[in-house]
Amino acid sequence: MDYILPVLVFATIGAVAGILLTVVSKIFEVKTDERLEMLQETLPNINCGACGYSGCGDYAQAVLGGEDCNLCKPGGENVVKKLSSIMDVEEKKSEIVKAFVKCGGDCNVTAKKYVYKGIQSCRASNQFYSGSKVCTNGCLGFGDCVNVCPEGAICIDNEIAVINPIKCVGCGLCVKTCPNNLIVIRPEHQNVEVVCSSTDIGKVTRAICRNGCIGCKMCERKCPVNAIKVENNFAIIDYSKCTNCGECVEACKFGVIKKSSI
Amino acid sequence: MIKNLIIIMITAVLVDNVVLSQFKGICPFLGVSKKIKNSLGMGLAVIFVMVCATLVTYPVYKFLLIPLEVDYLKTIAFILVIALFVQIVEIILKKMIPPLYKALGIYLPLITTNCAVLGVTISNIDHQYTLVQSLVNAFGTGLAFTLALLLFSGVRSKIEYADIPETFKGVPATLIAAAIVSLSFMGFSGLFA
Amino acid sequence: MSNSIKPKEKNQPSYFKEFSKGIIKENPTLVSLLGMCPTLAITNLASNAIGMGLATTFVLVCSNFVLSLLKNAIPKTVRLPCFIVIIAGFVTVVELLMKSYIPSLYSALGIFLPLITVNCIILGRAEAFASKNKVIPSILDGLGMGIGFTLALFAMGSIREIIGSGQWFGLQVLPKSVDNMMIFIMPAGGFFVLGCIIALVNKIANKKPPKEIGCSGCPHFSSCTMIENEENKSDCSKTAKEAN
Amino acid sequence: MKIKDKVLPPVVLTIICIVISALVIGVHKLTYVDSTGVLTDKLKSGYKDIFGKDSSCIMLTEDNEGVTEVVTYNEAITSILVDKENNTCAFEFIADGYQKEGIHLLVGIDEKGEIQGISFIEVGETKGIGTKIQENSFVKKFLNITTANEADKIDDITGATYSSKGMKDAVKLAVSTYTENKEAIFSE
Repeated sequence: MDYILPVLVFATIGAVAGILLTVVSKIFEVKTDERLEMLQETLPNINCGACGYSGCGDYAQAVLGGEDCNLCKPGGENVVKKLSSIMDVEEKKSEIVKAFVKCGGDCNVTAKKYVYKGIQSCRASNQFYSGSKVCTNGCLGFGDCVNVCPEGAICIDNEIAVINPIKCVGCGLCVKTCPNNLIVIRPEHQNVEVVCSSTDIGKVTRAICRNGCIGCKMCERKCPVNAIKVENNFAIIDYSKCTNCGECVEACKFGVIKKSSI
Repeated sequence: MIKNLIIIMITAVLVDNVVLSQFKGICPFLGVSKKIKNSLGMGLAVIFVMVCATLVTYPVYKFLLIPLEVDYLKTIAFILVIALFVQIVEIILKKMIPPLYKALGIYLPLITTNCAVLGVTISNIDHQYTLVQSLVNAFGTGLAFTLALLLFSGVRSKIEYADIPETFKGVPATLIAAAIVSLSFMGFSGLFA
Repeated sequence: MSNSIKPKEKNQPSYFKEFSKGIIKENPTLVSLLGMCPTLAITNLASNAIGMGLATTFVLVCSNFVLSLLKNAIPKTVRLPCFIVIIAGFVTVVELLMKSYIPSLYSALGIFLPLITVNCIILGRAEAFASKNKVIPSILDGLGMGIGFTLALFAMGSIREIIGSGQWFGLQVLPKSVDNMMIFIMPAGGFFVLGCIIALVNKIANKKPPKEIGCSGCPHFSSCTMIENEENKSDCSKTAKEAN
Repeated sequence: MKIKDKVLPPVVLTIICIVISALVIGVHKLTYVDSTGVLTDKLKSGYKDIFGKDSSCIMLTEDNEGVTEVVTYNEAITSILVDKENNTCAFEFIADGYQKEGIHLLVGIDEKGEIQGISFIEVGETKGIGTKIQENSFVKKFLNITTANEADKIDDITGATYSSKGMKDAVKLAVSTYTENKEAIFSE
């Protein structure tokens, strides 16, 4: 029976390997709290940074260390519920936030300075006399935000970025990518917004874009809680005071202030 | 003796490049060579694993398989020993030097299923090399793998901006570039009579 | 297994779908780019290619079968060694059978027969599929993947043999006046043919590579502030594709 | 749970190793046919290709202590086929070309000591390149040479250096072994 010996030799190799592995993994075991893996699984892992940490991994560590569980904006309700159930901490309400674009200058209301044939990206076209549109701080329309959005909630339609409120999870990646900082993250229920951020004086804005805010201060006078003020030629709403009454929407003759439906 | 070792080294690195003419280790080669930093890390990890794998598999073959005349079981014994070795290194690295584990750790499981590592150990046996010669051959092959990987991450980062037809973007372009480089490596085949 | 295949939660999987996905939709060689080493090395002959494909299919089916049986018997610490020993066992069985019954194919495949153990397809399918599903879907998945692999190898093998040596399965196909291009038998030809076939598959499946622009070649490289989030930019566009 | 997860892994791994190695050794036992010292019909037909249809040959063996052993004078030679009547013999080689043990050939030497012909039993070299050594344009160069350095002067086929080198070494070895122990081969 000369083949019993090789089988025995192989059995010993297997045994030695098994014992070695278990012993080594016992000695060199890195103590990881298994809740960490569960936390990491529940988080959406798009590393958007909306929770203020550099990525989902770091946020999971922080939650393990006691951070509260409702900072993950993209995750929304169920992530908050799961996180707090894992950490068995009572669940805090997390307000839903959405992204809004503060520019209304699409291709039928504003003109182009030149035809841009370079690399199709907002940041690149912004280097050449700040974009191909006549309005220098309007939406450049090349879709950097579209590339970055993990949920695919933004699309470019007639050369302006439009955000689909249902798909948007409020992660804030588009805010960082927009070279003209036109996108703002705001709680969902405050849906009155000034759809322009042009710093040119009234006469110039009037000439280049029909949807532009000329800084006529009509809305400032009409607002019951004077939550709206014109600063460097365009109106800005202070959302801590704003009560969503919509007075300013009617006051604005050019329809620059809009109330978006939820 | 030394001349023989140098010949083995040069054949391993240039004449019979493990990736470009022996076709071993292509999967990690295509996967990792996107960035130079990754490919350097992967290359060093592969050299380390290849040399240590030879150190481990050679005695197993010589003192276990030959006396028992079970030469045909060498594949099982080798791959078991290599997988065991890589897993132990990974566990130790994770505990003792976490930063090094973060840089190289993710490649270690990838290396166990790397055809080049098992290929080296088996070709050492086929060429009936002594221990020293097989160590030199393993080191040379690791070097060849790293050379090919570095060469390729450079080529790949340039390919990204060339305007290639839509369907050829990504892996097809890399493969055709590999064809051209492999053509040039064939020039080395006349190095030794 | 360079890219991770997310396990799909399935209700009652239709068995035919398990089988057919391996052939076209998730063809291991042309779509998920696994098992490159044998694809390039063995395909200078169509008969070799089929031999290698069938050998791999046999090993794939058996190892998927055994692994799906033992999937919860193997503890986590010794998971990889057990998988690999089982696969290596089947490969050696194929090697021995081939050595005694088909010696010509055995000597033609040479060192790539034992290298089937480290073939990325087998361990990839074992890790991603067999260890998470029941026995019958695993077997069918193994069979589908194996046949997909064999078809891809056969296509590669025939193209390289016809162009390279003017023959197909040994029969003279191209007229003698057309002198054959030896380069296709050489390693360089292998890379080239595989590149063209994958490009063709991309064209047919017209899957768009994500629209990314590399930064370091761009004229505004110095002044552009996009560089620091270049890392997560590429990940996001990938996840965006998967999200919608 | 503590002891179980400490003991279970090595046990499972050992069982798997035992089962797999037993399976493989069993298959090996079934399929391994010990062809050393057996005059397979392939060798006979190879011999006939070289020396014509009617030649017959036996394998040179000697039995020490009851075990018939193949006489080869050099372990690179697999076996020697001898035809006592018309003093011809052939050396069987399994040479390493590009592939390990890729070339299985017979080198036939006639009564004058010149190489009568070479017949290939099995060639596993890369198709189209390595297999070129079988073309008679290459084999013709080897015919009726008697000494080793004549074989050395034959230049290799371009692109198939490994294969032609393997074959040339086999021929050189055959010629040199023949000249050394010619008498012993045809003696008993």
